[in-house]
Amino acid sequence: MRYAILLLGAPYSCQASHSALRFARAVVERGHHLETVFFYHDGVQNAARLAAPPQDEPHLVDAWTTLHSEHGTSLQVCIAAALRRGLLDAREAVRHGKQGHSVEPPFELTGLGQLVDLGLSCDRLVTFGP
Amino acid sequence: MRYAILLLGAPYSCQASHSALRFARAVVERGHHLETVFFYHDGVQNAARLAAPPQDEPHLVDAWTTLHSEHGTSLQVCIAAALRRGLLDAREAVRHGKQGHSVEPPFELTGLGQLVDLGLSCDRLVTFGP
Amino acid sequence: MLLHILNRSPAASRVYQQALAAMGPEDRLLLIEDGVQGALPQLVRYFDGLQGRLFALREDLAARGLEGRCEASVQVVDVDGFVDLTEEAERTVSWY
Amino acid sequence: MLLHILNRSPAASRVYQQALAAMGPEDRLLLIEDGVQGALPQLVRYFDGLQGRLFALREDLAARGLEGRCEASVQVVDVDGFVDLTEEAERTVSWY
Amino acid sequence: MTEPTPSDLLVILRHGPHGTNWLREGLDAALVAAAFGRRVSLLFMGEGVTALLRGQQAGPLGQKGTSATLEMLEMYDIETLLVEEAALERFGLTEADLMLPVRRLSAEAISRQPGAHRLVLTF
Amino acid sequence: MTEPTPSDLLVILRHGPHGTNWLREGLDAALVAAAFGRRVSLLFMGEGVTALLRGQQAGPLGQKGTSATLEMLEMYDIETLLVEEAALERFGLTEADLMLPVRRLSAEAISRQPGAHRLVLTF
Repeated sequence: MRYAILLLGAPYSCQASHSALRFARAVVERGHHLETVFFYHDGVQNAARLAAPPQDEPHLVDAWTTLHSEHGTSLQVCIAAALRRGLLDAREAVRHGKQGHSVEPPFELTGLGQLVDLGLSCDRLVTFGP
Repeated sequence: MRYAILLLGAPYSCQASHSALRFARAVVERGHHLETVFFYHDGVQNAARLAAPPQDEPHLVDAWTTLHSEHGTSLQVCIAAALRRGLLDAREAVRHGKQGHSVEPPFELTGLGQLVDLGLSCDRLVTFGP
Repeated sequence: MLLHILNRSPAASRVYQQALAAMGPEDRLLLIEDGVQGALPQLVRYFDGLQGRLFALREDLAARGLEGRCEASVQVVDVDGFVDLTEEAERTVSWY
Repeated sequence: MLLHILNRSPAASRVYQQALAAMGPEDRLLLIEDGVQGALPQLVRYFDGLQGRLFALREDLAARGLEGRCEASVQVVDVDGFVDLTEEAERTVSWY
Repeated sequence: MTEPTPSDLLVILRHGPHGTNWLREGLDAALVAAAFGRRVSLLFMGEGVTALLRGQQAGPLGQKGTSATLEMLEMYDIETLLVEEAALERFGLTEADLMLPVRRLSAEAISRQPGAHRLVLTF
Repeated sequence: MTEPTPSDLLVILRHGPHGTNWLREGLDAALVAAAFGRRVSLLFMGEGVTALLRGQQAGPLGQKGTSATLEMLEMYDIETLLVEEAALERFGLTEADLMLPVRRLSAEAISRQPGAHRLVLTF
């Protein structure tokens, strides 16, 4: 089946990111195709490239990147939710006159329309909230 | 009286930052001294220098900076809570081998001990949670 | 006398029970943010026993279209009144 | 048949009421994260009427020291069982 | 009672205005879906019913709130506004208190909604 | 009942382990205060009582949890662990289920705690 995940919680504030990652790994191990993880609301914080969690805690930003490289899952971040929370890629930083950026590939800033398409085109969309 | 504020909520996710800012302004207008706003838990997101909210919304990061420059209120951010959430100043970025930074003065990364001292030394500590 | 501050609606969260449990007999309770829903006649019963010690923040009522809907027993204060309440109380305790 | 997913404890949040209100007569409910507290014998009564349709996630029970404490009527599944449940349901609805 | 044609998307709104960003971000999802030609229903549950109250204002720092967005729903052809009847009662509200016409749903009718839509998003 | 000497700081813990970061960040505040020589009391309310359950484990991705931190409390001279009696009952727990010795507080005793400390932090 074609799966997608919607993640609405910030890492290191609530368990939603851990739950989503654990579910994501179980889905791909089962042989399903996990097309996309879509990050919305505080979930956009999962794309924060500067996150420096304690070394004895799972590094969630890196874990999403690994999921992408091993299984081709796209990591889509709602651009409107990201901008207001200080998450900009290099291109948006230029557009908003900011020095430096806080999001980088494989995370992609994208519109909310992608979430709706994803939800309607995949067989299963599973949401993890805070 | 000497006041301090503890802010635990992220801007643009809940009203806590708005409430804290509104209260802060009322406190200084009354002639009290607002010594410090301490940012902890998701409140550390108030220091995100890259935040680019819609232009018709209050810009909270800028508003805190204005409060600091007009009233000398120090803006202290719990360093442990900030690091795991991707909020690093230039010095911490170097220490953690990251390119770029997401926090800059007048926000200062500091230890949690400051919060306890503040709470015990000020006349009033008012907490705004998410 | 302490000032307790509650920002969640009793219709949505059980945290109001914790605030009530921790309040001393002279303590006051200020409803802010979504907490101001507790000033509605149908919800104010959750705060029985606080007569004269229950406050709600005017600006948060107004933003939500609730200003004219409060139970009369709830004392409506603006943000300056909020500062007053913190001055008068020995300390504040927030419930969220 | 839909799978509803609840991650909050009925002891702390009223959101379980919304999940229950939105469930059809064949729908299933999976408790995850802090929601697994609802599998405790003293809290499971909030889910009366879901006999045979109430599940709890083993890993979240175990992390909280609750694995041996569940009411027997709650079906405990691991994360692979969670995937099974999503396969079997037409779609999922999350409550948080 | 005749049911309207099922929509593609059910957006469940469970939060009031101003206190959190959930209502705004939920409405944004609904508007985007409608702009892309999807049929969208909104279901206001619990505290979410207060989103529909008349007389809302900007926040004290100039925060926009969400009532202007609600007024645009019709322009986006979002006309199915479902409201949890029990929640209206809990808050002591009647339809006259609301800024838009709504369809009141009994508990039983609510339990049929998630199954009647291809996609359900809860905010 | 004799009351112990009032502490400087009351930290109220209202969340269980793993689900959110509140418990960890609340305990961190307590430990820092104690390390700086402050007298600290912890009050476990509501869901917070589950923080004390025996037999907790790391999360499935290796998340540490908070039980190891609780075991360090004594080393930091944090010995006043207050627990809401009503919450224990709500969860069906007895003191034998808890990893540390605690003092059970009635509703009336809880209502005296915030006034008996110079600073109260709720997490």
